Amino acid sequence: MAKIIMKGNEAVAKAAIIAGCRYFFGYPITPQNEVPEYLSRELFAAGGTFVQAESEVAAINMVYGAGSAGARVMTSSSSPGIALKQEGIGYCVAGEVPCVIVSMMRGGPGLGTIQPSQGDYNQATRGGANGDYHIPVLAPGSVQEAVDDVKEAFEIADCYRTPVIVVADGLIGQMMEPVELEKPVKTRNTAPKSTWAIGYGTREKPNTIENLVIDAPACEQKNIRFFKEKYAVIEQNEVKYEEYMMDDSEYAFVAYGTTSRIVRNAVNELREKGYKIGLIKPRTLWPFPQVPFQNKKIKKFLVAEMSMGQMVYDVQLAVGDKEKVTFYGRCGGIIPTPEECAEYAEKVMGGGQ
Amino acid sequence: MAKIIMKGNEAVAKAAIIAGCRYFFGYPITPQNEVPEYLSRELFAAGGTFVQAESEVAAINMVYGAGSAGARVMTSSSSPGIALKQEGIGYCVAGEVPCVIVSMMRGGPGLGTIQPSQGDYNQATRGGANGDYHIPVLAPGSVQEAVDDVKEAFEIADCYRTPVIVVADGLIGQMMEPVELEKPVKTRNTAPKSTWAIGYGTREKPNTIENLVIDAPACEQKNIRFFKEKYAVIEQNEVKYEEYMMDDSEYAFVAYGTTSRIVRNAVNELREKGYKIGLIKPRTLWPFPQVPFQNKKIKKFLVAEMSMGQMVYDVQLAVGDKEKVTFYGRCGGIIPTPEECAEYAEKVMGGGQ
Amino acid sequence: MPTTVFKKPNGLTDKRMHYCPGCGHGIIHRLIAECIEEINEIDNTIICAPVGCAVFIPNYFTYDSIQCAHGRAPATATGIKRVHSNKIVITYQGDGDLASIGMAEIIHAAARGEKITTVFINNGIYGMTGGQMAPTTLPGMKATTAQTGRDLERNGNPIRVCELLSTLDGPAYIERVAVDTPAHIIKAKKAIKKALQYQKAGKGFTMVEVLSSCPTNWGLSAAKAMEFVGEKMIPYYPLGIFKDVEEVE
Amino acid sequence: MPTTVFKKPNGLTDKRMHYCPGCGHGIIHRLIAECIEEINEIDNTIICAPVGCAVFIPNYFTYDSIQCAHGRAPATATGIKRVHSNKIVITYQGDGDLASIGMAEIIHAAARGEKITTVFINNGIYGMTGGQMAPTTLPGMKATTAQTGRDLERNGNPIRVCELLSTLDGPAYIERVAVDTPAHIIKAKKAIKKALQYQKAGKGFTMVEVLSSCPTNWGLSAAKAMEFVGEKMIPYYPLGIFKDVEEVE
Amino acid sequence: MGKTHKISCAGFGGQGVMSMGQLLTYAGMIDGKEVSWVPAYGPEMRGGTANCSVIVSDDPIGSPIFDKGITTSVVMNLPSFRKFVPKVASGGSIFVNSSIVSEKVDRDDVNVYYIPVNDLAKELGNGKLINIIMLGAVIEIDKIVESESVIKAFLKVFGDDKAKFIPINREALSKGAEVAKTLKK
Amino acid sequence: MGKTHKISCAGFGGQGVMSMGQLLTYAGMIDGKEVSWVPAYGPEMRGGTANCSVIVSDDPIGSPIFDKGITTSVVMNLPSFRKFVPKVASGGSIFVNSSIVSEKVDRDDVNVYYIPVNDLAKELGNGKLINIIMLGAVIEIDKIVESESVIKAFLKVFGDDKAKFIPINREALSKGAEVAKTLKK
Amino acid sequence: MTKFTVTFDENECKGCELCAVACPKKLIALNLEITNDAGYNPAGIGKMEECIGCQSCARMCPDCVITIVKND
Amino acid sequence: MTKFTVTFDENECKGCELCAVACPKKLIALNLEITNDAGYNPAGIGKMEECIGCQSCARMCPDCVITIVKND
Ligand SMILES: Cc1ncc(C[n+]2csc(CCOP(=O)(O)OP(=O)(O)O)c2C)c(N)n1
Ligand SMILES: Cc1ncc(C[n+]2csc(CCOP(=O)(O)OP(=O)(O)O)c2C)c(N)n1
Ligand code: SF4
Ligand code: SF4
Ligand code: SF4
Ligand code: SF4
Ligand code: SF4
Ligand code: SF4
Ligand SMILES: [Mg+2]
Ligand SMILES: [Mg+2]
Repeated sequence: MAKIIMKGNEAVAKAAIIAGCRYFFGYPITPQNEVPEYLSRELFAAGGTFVQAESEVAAINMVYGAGSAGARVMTSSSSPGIALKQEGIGYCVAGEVPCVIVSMMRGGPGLGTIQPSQGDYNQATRGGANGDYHIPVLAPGSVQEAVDDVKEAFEIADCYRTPVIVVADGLIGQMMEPVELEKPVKTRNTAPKSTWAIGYGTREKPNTIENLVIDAPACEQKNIRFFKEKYAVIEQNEVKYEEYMMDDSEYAFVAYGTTSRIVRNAVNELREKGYKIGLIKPRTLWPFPQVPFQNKKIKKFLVAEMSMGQMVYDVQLAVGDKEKVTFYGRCGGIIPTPEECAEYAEKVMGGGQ
Repeated sequence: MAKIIMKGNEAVAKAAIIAGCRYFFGYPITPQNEVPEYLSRELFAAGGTFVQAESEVAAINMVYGAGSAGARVMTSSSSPGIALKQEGIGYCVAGEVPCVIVSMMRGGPGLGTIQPSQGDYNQATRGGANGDYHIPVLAPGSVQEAVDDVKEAFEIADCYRTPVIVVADGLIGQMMEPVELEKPVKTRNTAPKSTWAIGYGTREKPNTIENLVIDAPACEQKNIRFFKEKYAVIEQNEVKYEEYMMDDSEYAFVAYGTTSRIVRNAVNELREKGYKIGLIKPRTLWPFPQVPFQNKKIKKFLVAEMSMGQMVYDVQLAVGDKEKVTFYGRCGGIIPTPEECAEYAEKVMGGGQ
Repeated sequence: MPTTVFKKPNGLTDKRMHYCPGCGHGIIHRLIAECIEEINEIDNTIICAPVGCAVFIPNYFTYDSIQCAHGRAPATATGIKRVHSNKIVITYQGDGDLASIGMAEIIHAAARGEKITTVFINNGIYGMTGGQMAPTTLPGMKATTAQTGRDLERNGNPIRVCELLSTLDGPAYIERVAVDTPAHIIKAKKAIKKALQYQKAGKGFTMVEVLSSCPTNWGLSAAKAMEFVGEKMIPYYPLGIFKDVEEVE
Repeated sequence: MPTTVFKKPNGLTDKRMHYCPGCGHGIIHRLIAECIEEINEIDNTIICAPVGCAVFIPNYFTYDSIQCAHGRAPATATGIKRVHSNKIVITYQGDGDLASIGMAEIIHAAARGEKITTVFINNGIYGMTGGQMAPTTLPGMKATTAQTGRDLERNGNPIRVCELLSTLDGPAYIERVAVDTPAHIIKAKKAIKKALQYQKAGKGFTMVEVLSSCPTNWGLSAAKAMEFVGEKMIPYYPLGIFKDVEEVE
Repeated sequence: MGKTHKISCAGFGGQGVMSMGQLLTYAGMIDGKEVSWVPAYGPEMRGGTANCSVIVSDDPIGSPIFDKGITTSVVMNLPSFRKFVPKVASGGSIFVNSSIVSEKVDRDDVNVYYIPVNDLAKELGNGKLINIIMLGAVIEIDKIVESESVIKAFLKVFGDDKAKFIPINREALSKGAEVAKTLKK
Repeated sequence: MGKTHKISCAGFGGQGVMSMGQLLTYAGMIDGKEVSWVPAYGPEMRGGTANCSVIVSDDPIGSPIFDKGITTSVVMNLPSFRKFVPKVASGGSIFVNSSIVSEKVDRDDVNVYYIPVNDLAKELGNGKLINIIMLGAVIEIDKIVESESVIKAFLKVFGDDKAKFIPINREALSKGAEVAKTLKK
Repeated sequence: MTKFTVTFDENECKGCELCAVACPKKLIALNLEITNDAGYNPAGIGKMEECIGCQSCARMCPDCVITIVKND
Repeated sequence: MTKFTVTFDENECKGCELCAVACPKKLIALNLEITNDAGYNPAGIGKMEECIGCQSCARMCPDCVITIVKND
């Protein structure tokens, strides 16, 4: 298939349609507006429905309904809008409702700025809804990866009956890049709708999407089931990361999303200067990759984020030795340059050339 | 002062009044209903105001207003209700609005159960609103500690101009215990209202509570200021924990809140059997205590939580060696017994007697 | 030949309802089941439970069902109906659920003309959580968060939901009924049936507000509670049709 | 002796407003400042900014101010007014802010009779975010999320906020005005002043809906946009007083 | 370690089981014991049953709740009887309101006391006193707190304006104690 | 490493600076280059100014944005002139719409081309073509992409139904190129 | 045979007495002799022969306890 | 001296022409000769002597550009 050039947000929207998503419920917020705008135009033509919800709260609860009804459904938003969705996301988790949530991060906290950021790593990976749960979080670093991840997200959502978050930043949403839309993704097993989705039950065996588990022992059992049968399996099967120039590296940048492409340039720059440095790029933030951090040759892991440092804790946990982990970040909508990242790395490596 | 016996929720409410809180905005949810119920009765008499907000979203935004106006103000809720407050909490953070948020955790995820839980550790300590921020989180383990913490929370909130979360579980909210209400707490410096609170500005120098920081560089600077001038100082000054029987211990339970009192009994039981085991009880969850985990004599840290394991990551980070950290948890509204905790510890300690 | 003239309708399960003795929820459940049976949609109905005493609805109906987040049933029903446009979709909501936390969702579902039917149980109190004030608690009526009785200055004014929603263009049918007497129950059933028939015909959003009782939190016997509905609630919340697209006035 | 008969009122700062050329927000800002000056409350007023184009309000008024979360200004103003009961508290909200995400908050502030004044800018569009459909976008009117024009079946019905809120008991004064012509602007100012005076007198919740323009997102020149207000918006959103507790009819 | 009483009081809503537990708790504190009181809460109360768990102990209280291992169980109605009798520790006591519960405890490792509190209350001319009479019996048998401490606790739990009811409550306590004495094993 | 063009196009809303950037991006891809396009977005656009950042590079693109270090700057109005001229890298090119910007660049480390595109467009009889004329000049001077690739890109950016406008756009491109030739240093 | 047979599912009755109040003939009362599993005294009908089959009792019953049969 | 003096803060004007449309005497037009800092052609008044002091222009101006003085 030929590549075309598309804006990240529109590519995300188009990818959803290609993945069979026919329902979108969302509320405007910069920098993701082109997702609802595109879908408001294209979904009806595709035989689906677009509803501009009255709020992010309503949007996620519409998603909860459509997902419960067995449809592929998506919502998207940005930082404060995602915060508003937290309760509803919790309901999707507890009701085991497959759905995809796109989070185009901007600078925070609060209303903050609309410029790109990675300050919502915790928001995506640690939740903010109540209770014990995890949500698969995919982190694309380019328009192409955003397209691939959205398509994959629907597969994961359906397979494990869970919400899936695709977390990018405003830059990826706003920029245009060449992209191939039709790249196939791995399909996964899914339970037939008749076994769970509403609208597919029978009088004898109605399907119900439940959220209340009033008896504590039953509630505990549900939690244990989620961790054993869902999260453990996802950790086993769905973890994704990339390595760049890591074969002989003694130092490793760790970065995801937009930061990873910037750092990649920094790696090139440093390699030219003779530094043995590479890049570990988590493509899933939960489950967080563990294997690349077991690399004993690495003297320091240099975490770079567009935040004050949030992924750094996951890296510390994965490495198991805090001393080996350093951090460089810009935040509040500032995008670091390859040059400043390289400069930082040189400082960390000292004479490590 | 004589002790009286009070229900946790009512004691929390009364403590707020003693601390000078005259404004409460909340929405009913089990198991914290006695907080608003008590205050709906008592606040008017104390010259203040109680508003039953139309929702948790409205409640936290009323808090944002009253706190911005320089008043001591509180809200309380439980798990899904706290999830709904996330955006508003982020606005309080970004606007630097002092306020106290009481979170009486119940079993999750989603609607879950109304029985007690500690499944909202991440929700409280990692946020769920957007952007880079921290919120001081106090974790009482008895009605007395709940009273003390609420009073202290107002001091911390005013001193650092930040929301403060007091996180307890439904059991502490519902139980009655002897409590001394008038125990004084440490007072702290606060900026005069004329310098920041709305209603106290002048035409020449109006006070504004801002949330938008549209320029990325300014937004970054704000983030850096928060981390340097607020969070670093709080980490320095406000961390709190207790140790029990730790002097000669080779093993340490780590538990907070209700679980800590249960584990305390388990420690007693195990000590009688000759085990050298003690208890580290974090009283602040952020900032998370680091010092007690530097104790090199400890062979294993046994984290016990009423959750699938959330604090365990903070303990791993503090200890710096995952191998030394083990976890035992009950969840979904189940409260572990001292016996089962002791049994678990014996297994971990093996012949460690 | 003996004929059964009244029995439990199909569409209700055999489970014992957890509602307190004499609580109106049970009556209204039965009415819904009767209407759905009569319009022949038992196997084609989805019911959205609220957070409130009726959260256990999935236990009591044989329809597919979902437990919605507090106040958000109209949004969730929207999601469902957009997928299953040929099914009957009902939201069942209490006054805390619909008129307090869920106010934006019900107004917007109504304004969109979402083709769902909302059965709105106005019992003037938060039943599930133990008797806190609802947006519909009457002036002077006691609640655990208005212990000396609702005071309009302190606690604000009650909201009349039918009156509010009928200013919108989206609704096709809005009526307020009560279940305090057998006669009113007959009318209530007619209203619910009409609303469901309108939904089936795709006419738009429909809502029936049902004045009901909460003996437990009102501190009254079941019978006295029904008297209270008749004597206090109906005068404040007048019964009748507030909107009917078929009725050209 | 020359007398200045018209100048920038006190209460506005010297900062250049970021609004697009010909945007109604600027006119309405000035009206508020004029009224506050005339009722002598320049040093006793707090203004609550929305999320929307008017989020920069703190830059433009000399009053104490706060940037509220999207739609929640009525709740935040409630918190403020309860603390500062003797101050004038204003919320300034767009149609996305007030009528979409903030619907529950405005209705409940109104029902509580919260003693605040809401200035509601109805420009039929989401200005700040680039022209998405608002709850008040007219049928047939284009928006980036209704690109072929608002279709009632697809996009639901517009909401008339004054009509909706005037069914409640809490409001003391509700009027709809416009700023498309000098004559309408004079009326708009009167309405805002009356609302503020009612607030000062503690009469209850007051709201003035102002039909305004968004030339940028309507894709019209400033002048054509004002024509659109007069020719399309006013017929759909009739001007007038919808509630006035002083007017015994 | 000292003695720890794990007391469960259960019955219908109006029977005063919650305040019975609170009186025990307060009296325990007055006696210098460690105490805690935990209600069952939430929808399980719907249908009108109520119960609370009280601990009165010489040692600091860890978990204030206990599912099994009850040392003193008060059951004021049939549903409570069925729910709690199996949860009493071997050697524990069960106090049954025999006025309305006609079933008998089918265990021989516990001490059971059948007290017809409704009838006794009628004798005292005040049907509301059933919980106080039962409390009298409980403390007579299980010696959890001093009877005088219960009297002192009374004003704390019910408020100072209820002082005039102290004599009748004292009488009710004694009545319960008397009946219990006749049943003592 | 190969050559990397960092292009900034800025002007008023209606001047077509965004699509100018998109044409460059598409043409770059057609030429087999790595490309990216990033708009400035948000309220900074209020007041009617617009700008975008384009990279056309031989190497994979890391950061698609650049604050300073512009190699090709197109400024179509005065506010853009003031904002972007200082951000151009030493040795870079600045293309000024001299029809409406009368100020001159006060730097001697850059190459400046004053193109009166509004006037040139009038000559072509279509005021809308100013961006295409400017683009013609830009690619003539800076050789970022092939002019034929811009023509191919045209249908991608504006849609197939705009095919009939290709000849006039081709003409506009040439016009820009011609004028640029006369200015070439 | 009576004109109508009104039967009560005694195990499901919660003794709320709404049926009793609703009966225009005042035929229904709680049976204080019986306590069902849930602990309630169930309702029952006294003089079946006086029943006019108006269904008021059944309509009021929140727990679908009452079945009415018409005997022709 | 004219009856009214209508002045425009040319630096603040955004050239929206609302004042021009509003003027009943059609006295106001943009001055295409000047481009202010923000890049706009500011409005100005032509025949000041014809101004009737109706303030329509000033009331319409969203940017408080216009000051009107009455000269008695
Ligand atoms: C977000 C959230 N807030 C609050 C609650 C607690 N809650 C459960 S039910 C309820 C109110 C129920 O009242 P109503 O809707 O009137 O229903 P009823 O029980 O009276 O039938 C509340 C506030 C919740 N579960 N979730
Ligand atoms: C929670 C949240 N959702 C969405 C947004 C994005 N947002 C900013 S302004 C706005 C709408 C503005 O429209 P309106 O209220 O009509 O004001 P206008 O700009 O038209 O004056 C939206 C949706 C946000 N900042 N926060
Ligand atoms: S609490 Fe009230 S509404 Fe809920 S079941 Fe009981 S009587 Fe019915
Ligand atoms: S976008 Fe619209 S509402 Fe916003 S400033 Fe511009 S014209 Fe005004
Ligand atoms: S059917 Fe009518 S008359 Fe017969 S028992 Fe029922 S209410 Fe009474
Ligand atoms: S109405 Fe039903 S539940 Fe109530 S007493 Fe009569 S039969 Fe029993
Ligand atoms: S005051 Fe009236 S007449 Fe004079 S310039 Fe302004 S609008 Fe025209
Ligand atoms: S209305 Fe004001 S801003 Fe617009 S052109 Fe006239 S003076 Fe300038
Ligand atoms: Mg209710
Ligand atoms: Mg608007």
